[in-house]
Amino acid sequence: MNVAANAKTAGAAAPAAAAGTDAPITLIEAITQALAWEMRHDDSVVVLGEDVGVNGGVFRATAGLQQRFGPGRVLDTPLDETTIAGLTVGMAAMGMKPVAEAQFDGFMYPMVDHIVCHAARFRYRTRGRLHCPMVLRVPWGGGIRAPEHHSEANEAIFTNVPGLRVVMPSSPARAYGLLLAAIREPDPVIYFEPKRIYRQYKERVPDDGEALPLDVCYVLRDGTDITLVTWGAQVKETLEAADRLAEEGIGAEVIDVATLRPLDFATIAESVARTGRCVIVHEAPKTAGFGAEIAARLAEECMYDLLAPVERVAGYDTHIPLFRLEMKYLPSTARIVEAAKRALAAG
Amino acid sequence: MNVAANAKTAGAAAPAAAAGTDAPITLIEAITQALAWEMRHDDSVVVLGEDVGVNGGVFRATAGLQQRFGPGRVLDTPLDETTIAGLTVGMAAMGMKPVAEAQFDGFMYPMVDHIVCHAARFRYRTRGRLHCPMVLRVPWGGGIRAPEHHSEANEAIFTNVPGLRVVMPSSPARAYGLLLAAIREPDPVIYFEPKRIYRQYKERVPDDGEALPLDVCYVLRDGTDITLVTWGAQVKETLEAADRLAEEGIGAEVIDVATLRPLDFATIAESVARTGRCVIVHEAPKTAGFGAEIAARLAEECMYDLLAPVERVAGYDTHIPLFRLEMKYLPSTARIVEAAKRALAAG
Amino acid sequence: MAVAATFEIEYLQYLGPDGKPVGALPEHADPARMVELFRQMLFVRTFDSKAIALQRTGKLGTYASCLGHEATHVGIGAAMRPEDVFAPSYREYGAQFMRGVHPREVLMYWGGDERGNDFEIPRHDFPWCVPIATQCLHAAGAALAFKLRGEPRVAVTCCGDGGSSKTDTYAAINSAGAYDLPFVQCIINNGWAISVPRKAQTGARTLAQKGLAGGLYCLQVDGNDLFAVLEGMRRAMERARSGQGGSVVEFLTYRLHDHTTADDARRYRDEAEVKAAWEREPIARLRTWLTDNGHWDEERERAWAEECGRRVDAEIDAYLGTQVQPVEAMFDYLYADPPPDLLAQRAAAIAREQRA
Amino acid sequence: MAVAATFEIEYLQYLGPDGKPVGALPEHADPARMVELFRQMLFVRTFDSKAIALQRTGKLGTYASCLGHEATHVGIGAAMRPEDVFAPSYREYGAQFMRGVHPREVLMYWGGDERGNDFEIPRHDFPWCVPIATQCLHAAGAALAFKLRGEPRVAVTCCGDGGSSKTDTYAAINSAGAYDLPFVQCIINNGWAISVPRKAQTGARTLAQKGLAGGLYCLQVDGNDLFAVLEGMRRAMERARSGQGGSVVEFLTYRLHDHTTADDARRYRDEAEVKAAWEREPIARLRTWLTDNGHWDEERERAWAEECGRRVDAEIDAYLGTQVQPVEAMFDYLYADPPPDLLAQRAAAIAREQRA
Ligand SMILES: Cc1ncc(C[n+]2csc(CCOP(=O)(O)OP(=O)(O)O)c2C)c(N)n1
Ligand SMILES: Cc1ncc(C[n+]2csc(CCOP(=O)(O)OP(=O)(O)O)c2C)c(N)n1
Ligand SMILES: [Mg+2]
Ligand SMILES: [Mg+2]
Repeated sequence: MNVAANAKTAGAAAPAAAAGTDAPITLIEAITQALAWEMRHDDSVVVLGEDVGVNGGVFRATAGLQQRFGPGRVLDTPLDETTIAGLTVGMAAMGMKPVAEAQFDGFMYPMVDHIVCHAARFRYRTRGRLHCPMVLRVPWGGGIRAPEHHSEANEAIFTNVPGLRVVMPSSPARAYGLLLAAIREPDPVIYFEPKRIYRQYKERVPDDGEALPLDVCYVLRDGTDITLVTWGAQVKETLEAADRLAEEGIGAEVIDVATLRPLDFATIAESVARTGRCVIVHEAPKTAGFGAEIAARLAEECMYDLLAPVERVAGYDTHIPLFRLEMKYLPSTARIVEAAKRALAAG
Repeated sequence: MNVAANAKTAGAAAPAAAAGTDAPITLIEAITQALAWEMRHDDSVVVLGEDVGVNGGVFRATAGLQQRFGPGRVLDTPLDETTIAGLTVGMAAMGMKPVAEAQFDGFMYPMVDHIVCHAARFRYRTRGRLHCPMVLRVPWGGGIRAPEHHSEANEAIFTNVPGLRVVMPSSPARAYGLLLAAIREPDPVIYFEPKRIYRQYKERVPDDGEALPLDVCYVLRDGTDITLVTWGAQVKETLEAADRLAEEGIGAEVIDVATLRPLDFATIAESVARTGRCVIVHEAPKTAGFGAEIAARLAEECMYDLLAPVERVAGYDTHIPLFRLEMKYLPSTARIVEAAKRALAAG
Repeated sequence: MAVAATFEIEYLQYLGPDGKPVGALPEHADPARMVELFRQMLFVRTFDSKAIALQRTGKLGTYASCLGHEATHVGIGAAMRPEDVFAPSYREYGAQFMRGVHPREVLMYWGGDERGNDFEIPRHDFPWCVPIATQCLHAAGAALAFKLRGEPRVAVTCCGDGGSSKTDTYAAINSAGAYDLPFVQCIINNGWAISVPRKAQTGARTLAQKGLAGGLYCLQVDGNDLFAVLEGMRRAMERARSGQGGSVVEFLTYRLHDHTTADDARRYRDEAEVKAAWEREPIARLRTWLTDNGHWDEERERAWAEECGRRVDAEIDAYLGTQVQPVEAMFDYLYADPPPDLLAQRAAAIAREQRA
Repeated sequence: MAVAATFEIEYLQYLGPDGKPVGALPEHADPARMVELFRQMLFVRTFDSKAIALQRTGKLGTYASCLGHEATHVGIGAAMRPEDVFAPSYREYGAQFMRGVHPREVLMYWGGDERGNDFEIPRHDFPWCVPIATQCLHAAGAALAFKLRGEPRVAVTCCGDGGSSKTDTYAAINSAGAYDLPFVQCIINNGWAISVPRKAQTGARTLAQKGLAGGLYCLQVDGNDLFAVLEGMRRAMERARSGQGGSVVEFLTYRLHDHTTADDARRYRDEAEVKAAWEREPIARLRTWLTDNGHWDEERERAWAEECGRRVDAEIDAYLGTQVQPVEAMFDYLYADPPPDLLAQRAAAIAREQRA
C-alpha cells in the first residue's frame, strides 16, 4: 500500500490551516477540525482505520485529511479490527500518536483484547519504560436507522478497566476540546462519538487548539430541585426533559458526565448535595451500565443528602432492536420527566 | 486432527459413571464431575479448548474426560481464543451443547466479539429460529502466584450484555449444580471459576445430576446486623470477616451472589431490609465493577431501609500486580471487617 | 536448494467476457440447468434494482446491492443441498433464494425488522451477518458439528475481499484444516471493501492462497462465469462431502453498485473502472452463450423479465404489508426463560405504549 | 489448466544433527563469530538450568524454559541491530541477552515483579508478552512506525507453533504484506503448544507457509542449526532493511523441557520422542563442528562453563537481593497523571501497610 516513506515530509508539505472561518460547525465537523489541528501541530499524530483515507470515513470524520496530510498520515487499514488495535498499540509504543477509528461501536469488540491487555498496561507493565499514547475513536449509539451492530452503547465494556480513559463529548465545542486533550494525553483514551447527534446542531468552535480538561463533568444547566446526570446523545433528551420540567416550575440541573473514566464525581456530589434528588440517564442497557457506578457512589458518599431514591432511566436490558423499533428502546424525554417526577414526589 | 467421526458412538462406548464414591471433593473436582455426568446423559455435550484433551486442562478440570468419552467429545483446539469462541457459537447453533474453556481469565478477551455479537443474539436476531446453548468456562481471579494475565477479575465485561447469563460458584456443591444448570440452559452462560479456591476445601457432592437454579443468590450465613454481599473467591474472606465480626457479637448475613446476571436482587433487598447495612465485596476493580450494580439497586429500591451508606470493598482501580504484590491488591478480611464496622458505626 | 513445500493454485474460466468459450466446457455443463440458473440470475437482478428503488423512495433502510455478483451467488446456492448449511455475509441473496429464502425476508431485514432473519426455509441456515467474516467461524463450527455427528453435510460460507483480511476468516480456514472439516470458504473478491481496493487489503497475489495458511484446497475462479463458479463449487463440495476436507474458493467478480445505498462510490472509485467491469459482467456473458447455442432468445427474456417483475412486486407488497412488531418483541426473544426484572421492564414498556 | 499462482518454500540446513555439514556452509559463516555465539548458547543453557533449579526451590514463580531453543534464540538476537525492535513471547532469553537484557530482569519477571520488564537495555524493546502472539501485531505496528518515519529499523517478533494458529499472527503477517513493512515474523516450531502437538494446530504442511496468506517471503530453517538460523535471519533482515518487505521464518526445533515449570509433559508426550530430540539438539551439534574444525575444545568449554556459572550466580544474587516494591508501586505506573480517586486509594493502601 502506498504509505509515504516519511511522515514528517508529508506533514510538512500539507497546506496550512483551512480553518479560521469561524462559521458554526457540527459535532462531527468539530472532530475533523480537532484532528486537522493536531495533525498540523504534531507530526507524530497519525490517523488510521477502515475507509478513513480517500473516502474520509463513513461518517466523514476524516474528510479531506488524507488529501491534506498525505497517505503517510492517514492510513486505510485492512479490514480487521484486531489489526487496527494491535498496530495502534505497536505504533504508540514506538512514540507515535495514532488516532484509530472503529467504524462503528458494534465492530470494536475484537479490539478489546489489545486495549485491555496491552494499551491499558504498557506503562504499568514496564514501570513507565513504554507507554501507549493512543486514541480510539468510536462512533457510538443508536437512533440513526442503521443496520444491525451500528447502534450500540457499549461503554461499560471499558469503564471497569484500569489504565484507560473513557470520554464522550456531547457538543461540538466539547468534541473539539476533548479530542485535542485525548490525543495529547500520554495514556490511551477511548473516545466515543454519539453519532445520533453528529449533525444535531451547529455552534461556533474556534479552531484555537485549546484542549478541554479530560476529567471534569460539565454542568449544562443550573437547577436546585433535581439533578439529571447523563452523557452522549442522551444529553439531548435530558435537556428537553429539563425544559419540560422548567415549564412546570421545576429547576433541573443537567450534568454531562463527558469523561466517564476517571469520573469527576465531585461535581455530581456537589449538585446532589443541593438538590437531594438524582436521575441518571443513559442509552446503554440499565443493568451494570455505567449509570450503576454513579448511583453506587451516591449510595456510598451522598446517602445523607438524598431525599429520594436514585432513578436510572436507561436502555432496556435487551439488545437495541433494528430500526423499526429502536426509538422505543432509547430512553425518551417522557421517561426522563416521569422519573424526575417520581423522584420529586418521593421523600 | 483425530476427532471421532461419530460422537454418539464415542459417548456410548465410554465407561459408566466412575462416581458414586461419595468422598468429599474439591470445587474443581465438582466441575469435572458435573461435566462427566452431563456428557454421560447428553450426547450433544462436547468439551473444547486448549489442552483440555489428553492433558485434562491446565487445572485438570477435564482430567480423564477425553480418555473416557473419546476425542469426538473432548477436543483440543488450535491455539486461538477467537477460534474457540466462533466454533462454539457455530456448533451451538447447530444443536450441540459445547462447553468451551478459556484457559485463563486474561485470555478470554478475543472471545468477547463472538459472545457479545453472536452467542448473546442468535435467539433475538432470528426471532427464536436459532439459539446458542453454550457454556464458556473461565478460570477466574487472582491469588495463585501465577504469571501476568492469569489473575483477572473481568466479569464486568459481560454483566451489561443482554442475552447472557453470568455465573460464578464458590463451593464444590454450587460448582456442580450450577454447571449442570449452565449446560442445560438453552441460552449462553459464562461460567467463571474462582481458581483461588479450586482446592480450598472438600465437601460431599452427590453425583446425582441435580442442577441448582441459575437465578438465585445464596444466603451462606444468617445475620441481623449487617449484610455482606460477595461472589467468587472472595466468599472465603467474607466468611472469615463474618467470623471475626461474630467474635465481637455482630451478626453478619453473608450472601453469595452466585449468578450475577440475571441478578436475584430480591434476596439481597430482603436481607438489607432487615439489617439496614450492606457491604459489597469483590475482587475486580471497584469503579464500575459489578458491585456498582448492587449498590445502585440499593440506592434505587432500598433507600429507606438503609441505615448507613453502602460500602464497597473491592480491588483497587489498578491492574492486579504480579504475584509479589498481588495479595496486597485483593480485598483482605481486615478490609471487609473495617468496612463493616464503618457501616455499623454510621447512621 | 532444499524445498520444504511447493504449491500451485489453479484458475478456472470457461466463458470469456464476450460470452465465448475459452476452451472445453466442464463435463457437467447441462444447457437446461444453465437456463434455469440464468433465469435465477435475472430474477436476482430484478430484485436488486427494485430494492434499490425502494430504498431511494424511503421504503427500505440501507441496502447492500448484489449487482454484478449474480453468477457467483447463484452458482454457490446451486452447488448446495438443502441439508447443507449456508453462512452468508449480507449480500448473497442469489445463493439464499436458491436455498428458499423469500425476497420479502431480505426486505424485512434491511427494512429494520428482525423477522427477516426468521427464514421460513431453510430453518437451519445462518442469518445475515454484519460483523465482517465472523460467520466464517460459525460455518466452521457447524462443519465441526456435522463431522462429530457423522452427518454428510457441508458448511458453506462467504466473505468478501475485505473480509479475507479479517482474522476470523483465517481462524475458520485454520480450524477447517486442523479438524479436516466439510467446509467451503468462498471469498467473493469484488474488487472493493467500501472504499478500500483489493490491493490495499493484502500483499497476497491471490486471495485463494489464504487457504494455504490452513492447508486447504485452494482455487481461483472467474466469478462472472457461471460455468467456472459451478465447477469450482462442485470440486469444493465433493471434496468436503467425501471427507477430503476444506477448500477456499476465490471468485473474481466486481461490485457494480455502491457499497450500499448509504455509500457514494464516486468519492473513491474511477468511473472508467466501473465501465470496464460492465464489459465482464455475468448476465450478458451467459446470455450470449445461451443465445449463441439456441437455448435462449429475446422473447423468452421478455416474458421472464415480466414474470420476475410480477414476482418481486408481490414480495415487495408482502413486505410493505407487514405490521411493525409490538414493543414486547424486543423482550420476547432474548432468553428462552426471561428473568423477572426483564419481564418487569417488558410490562412497563407495554404500559408506556398503551399510554402513548 | 490455467494457473493463478505457484509458490515454493525453501528449507535451510547446513549442519546435520551429527554436527557434520550437509553441504557447503553459508558464505558468511565466520568461525570466530560461531565461537562467540556458541559461548552465548552455553550461557543461556546455564542460565536456564539454574532458573529451573531456583523455581524448584521456591525462589522463583512459574518459569518457561528455553532448553533446546538456544540456536534459534541466539541466532535471532545475533541478526538484529540495537536500533531494531524485538517483540518476544516469553521464552526467547537467548535473543534478549544478545540485545542487552540482564538475566536478573528475566528472573524478576518470573519472580513476580514488574520491574523485570523495565529493561535497562534495550529501552525500546517490547516486554514479555503472555497473551499468545499479540506481540506480533505490536511488532507490525512498530514496523509501520519505522516506515512512516523513514527510519531504517526492523521489527522482529517471535511466536510458537501454537502461536501460529493465533489470529494475531495472521493479522501481523497480513498487515506487513499490505503495507510492505520491515517486519520479520519468526515462528519457533518446537513441536508442542503445552500438550497440543504441532500437527493438531493446523493442516498446513509447513508453518512457514502462513506467510503466503499475506504475500510475505517464507522460509523454513533447521532451528537447531545455528548456521541455518543465521542465514535465514540474514535473508529476512536484509529484505526488511532494503525495503523488500516482510518475511516469515519457521525454525524447526524442539522443546526439551516441560512447557513451563507448572507443566508435566509426561502426561501427554512420549519419552521416546524427547530422547530422539536430544539427538538433534543445537549445542552438541555446534560443539561437534567447532571441535572438528579446531575452534573449540574441552578445556575452553570447562573454563567457559565455570565463567557462565559465576555470571549467572551473580545475576541470581542480584535478583534475590531486590526488595519487594512498595505497595504504592501498583498505583504509580498506571497513568502519567493519576486521577484523584486513584490517589486516594493509593493513600489508603499506604496507610493500611503502615498499620499492618
Ligand atoms: C467487523 C466489521 N468491521 C467493519 C464493518 C463495516 N463494513 C461493512 S461492509 C465493509 C466492507 C466489506 O468489504 P468486503 O469484505 O470486500 O465485502 P463486500 O461488501 O465488498 O461484499 C465494511 C468495512 C463491518 N460490517 N464489520
Ligand atoms: C491468548 C493465550 N491463550 C492461552 C495461553 C496459555 N498458553 C501459554 S503458552 C501456551 C502454548 C504456547 O505454545 P507455542 O505457541 O507453541 O509456544 P511454546 O510455548 O511452545 O514456545 C498456551 C496455550 C496464553 N498465554 N495466551
Ligand atoms: Mg469486496
Ligand atoms: Mg511450541
